[in-house]
Amino acid sequence: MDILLSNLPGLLIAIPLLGAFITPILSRAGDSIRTTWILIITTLTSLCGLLVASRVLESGPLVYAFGVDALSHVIPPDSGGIPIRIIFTIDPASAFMLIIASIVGFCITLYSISSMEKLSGKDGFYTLLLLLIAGVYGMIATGDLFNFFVFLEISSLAGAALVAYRIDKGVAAEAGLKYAALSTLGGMLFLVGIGLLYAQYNSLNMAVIADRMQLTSLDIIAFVLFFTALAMKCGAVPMHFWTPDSYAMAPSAITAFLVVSSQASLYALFRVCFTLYGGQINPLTVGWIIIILGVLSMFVGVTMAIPQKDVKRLMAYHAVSQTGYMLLGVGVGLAALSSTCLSQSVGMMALKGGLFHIMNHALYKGLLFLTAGVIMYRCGTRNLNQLGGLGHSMKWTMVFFMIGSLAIAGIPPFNGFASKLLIYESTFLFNPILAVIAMVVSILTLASFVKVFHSMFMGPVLPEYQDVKEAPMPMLIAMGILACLVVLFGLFPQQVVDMLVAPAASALVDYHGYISAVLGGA
Amino acid sequence: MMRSKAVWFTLVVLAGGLFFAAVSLPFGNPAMSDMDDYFIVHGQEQTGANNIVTSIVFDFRGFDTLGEACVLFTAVSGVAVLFRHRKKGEDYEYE
Amino acid sequence: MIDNLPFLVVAGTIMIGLYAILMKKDLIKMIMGISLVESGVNLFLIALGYRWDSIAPIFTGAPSLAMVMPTVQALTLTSIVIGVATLALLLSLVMVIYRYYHTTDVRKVTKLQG
Amino acid sequence: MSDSMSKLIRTTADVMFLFITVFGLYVVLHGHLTPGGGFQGGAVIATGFILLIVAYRLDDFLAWFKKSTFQSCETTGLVVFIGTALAAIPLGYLFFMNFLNGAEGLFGQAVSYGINPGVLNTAGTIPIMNIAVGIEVLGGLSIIILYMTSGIRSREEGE
Repeated sequence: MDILLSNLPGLLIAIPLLGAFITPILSRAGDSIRTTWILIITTLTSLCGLLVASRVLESGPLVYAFGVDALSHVIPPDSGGIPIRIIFTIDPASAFMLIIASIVGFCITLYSISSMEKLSGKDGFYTLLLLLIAGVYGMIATGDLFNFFVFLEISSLAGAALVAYRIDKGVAAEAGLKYAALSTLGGMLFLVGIGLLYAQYNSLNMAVIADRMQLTSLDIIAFVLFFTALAMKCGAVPMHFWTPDSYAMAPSAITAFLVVSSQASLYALFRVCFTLYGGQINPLTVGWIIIILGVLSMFVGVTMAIPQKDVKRLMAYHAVSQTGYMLLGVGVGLAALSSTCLSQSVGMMALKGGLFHIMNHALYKGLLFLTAGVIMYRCGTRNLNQLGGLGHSMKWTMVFFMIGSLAIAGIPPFNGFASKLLIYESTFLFNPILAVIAMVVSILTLASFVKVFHSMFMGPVLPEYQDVKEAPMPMLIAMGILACLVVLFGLFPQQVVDMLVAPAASALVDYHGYISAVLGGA
Repeated sequence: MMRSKAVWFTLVVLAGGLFFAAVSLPFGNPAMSDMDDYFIVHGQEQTGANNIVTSIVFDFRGFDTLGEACVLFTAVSGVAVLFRHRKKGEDYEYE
Repeated sequence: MIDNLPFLVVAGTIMIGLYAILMKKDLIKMIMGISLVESGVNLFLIALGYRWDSIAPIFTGAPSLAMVMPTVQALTLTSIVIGVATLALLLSLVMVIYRYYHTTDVRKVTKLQG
Repeated sequence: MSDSMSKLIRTTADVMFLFITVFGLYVVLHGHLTPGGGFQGGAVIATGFILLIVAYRLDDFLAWFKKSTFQSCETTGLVVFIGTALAAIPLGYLFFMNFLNGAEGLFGQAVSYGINPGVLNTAGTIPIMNIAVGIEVLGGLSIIILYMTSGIRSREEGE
């Protein structure tokens, strides 16, 4: 048993990949066998993710090299202290993201078991879903730049194929094409950045490069390339035109996980800014660039969301604006940590707010997209003008939608409030105008979700939705898990911040610890 | 008109960055090469392969190749999903 | 300047590819642009690992022991296969779009707006 | 395609297909000695299949090789690849460890360092992974071409 425990990071990626490889063969043997196989693989993967995260949170960063004969030989004794193999460095920040990916991954697979029953091409769908989950796990856990590029490509291709899954008379294919083209372009820019760093420091491991970094002009070009590539992928404003299309046209379970996949790119952006270019870049300028991106994303996301008439497109624009909150939080954190007048605690509070908002957003946005999926599954349309009076027959979905929309608007008992409060407090101390903008955007979010809630659930029962039934059981369980977590994190935010978010924020800031974990220790 | 000015601006900025990188990178004598020399010296001994590139692809960085085989497998399943025979009425009429 | 000719060719290829992506109005031409950018980046990776008058790092009947840097070639191998896979997916997406829109002109393929 | 090419092209395609396959297998098998490996060899063999698809009508080709054979090719290649990688864990090593190198078993013969003519029975798990990836790329690329040609055909029927 301890063999499995010591090889957990390797199994973390091997299990979903093995599941994806065998799914086409099993699906020839019948639908029920495939469904049980998918459930087994997803539960094993999520369990593995949570186990790795809990071990990292107890005993510090976990370093795992692929292809060595023993755990202690991460750095070969005769290589003069340079790691030559691919190394997974899982520190509390990536453990935090692993928890998000495993929870949301488990819920959407459970949800898609029943939402895909009537559709064709299910074995392709589940193979791509498992590959997408493995890609996101790899992006989060890896400590090697080129390995991150490979997993970025896996999740982009799997995501693009799944966005175009329903084809919908070519419209979904158009959204998939936009997503695939943009992700490939981002991947290529990322690769040029890796080439520039490799030319100077002859290493692909983040810790070694961070250790040898002297910020020459080439490194600044490489930083700009990394920044644009990852900002493209996480749906921030200047390149956000793919987000509404892909989120609206993809099956709802996939949209919920695409949110997590773009948050993995956001995590990679913070990893590049905090660890790879740890003490080198000027935190004030980069902090302000991130803040401007965040404020733009917040504002453009909400203003574009108000006039939408397609439910999922409206929620997609809200996802863009919520990404703005995370960028604002971490940007203020980066800028405040370096400024001498403000105390360190303000910067750490902003960073904790930004990171905590990543988890909260993944949970309540996933919940909202799943409720929109239930409505699409039962009523066959996403157009707000045609929907109405669903509250009478779909009680549970209405409750879940209410929980999700109150959480996204930052209303106290739910988790959105906890992280937004952290961001408001620290941003107000740093620069009051930003805090005011953040609050205004939050109010607009509440306004647009009240409108959506009213037009979908309130009003008389429409004749064509007379016999609409409640969602099937697996969907309700999936949404139930997410809703419980949203409420739980809202009621006990302090414990969650101390246990999960604080170690993640301090691990992100402490790049010396990251470098010594890979080079010094292990 | 605004769009093409922004497009030209990004093109010019990227061109400047790339040409500056092309000029300042020393071609032919890389700045550091300790990891590669380790591969060349110890490649045969640790992996037993004469072709050092293959020993890197399948042993020293074998995990990348697993990821890459998955990329190809993703593309194949993606193409299979796009060209599948769909039942009638599966398409949602996007208005 | 003349020594860095490979890197200048790389910069030129990537710029031509980006020009094709940003300015061309036809989907197929955009995908050609993406493919050009990919081959430019692959050439860039290979050119990074070259050392003057060295041979490929293969010991079977090697004329000399001065060898080129092998890691970059492994990365380029992976990048080429990723390029093939992306190209296959993009082209099949364009085929599906052509089946329903009966055009590949970027200006007409815009049902998703606003 | 919908109509097959002239007799001349079809016969040359038949002859060339054999040589291409043998050359591809050579490139796959000697991956750890000479330039090449799983991906390059698999791509060469896939071009042999694509040559047949182009020369003959798609229905003739599908009569000889069904899509499911290529799909099982691809899946076995992938499962063998991740299987050899996972096999290192029960033996007490970490994921992806080359446990066959120098172990006198299959592909385990010791290698004389420096310049040597190259012995096929060396390099531990690398040849096994080479063959696995060769099969996988062979199946994968052929399936992509098959799906795309069948995609063109159904478009002609004005779906």
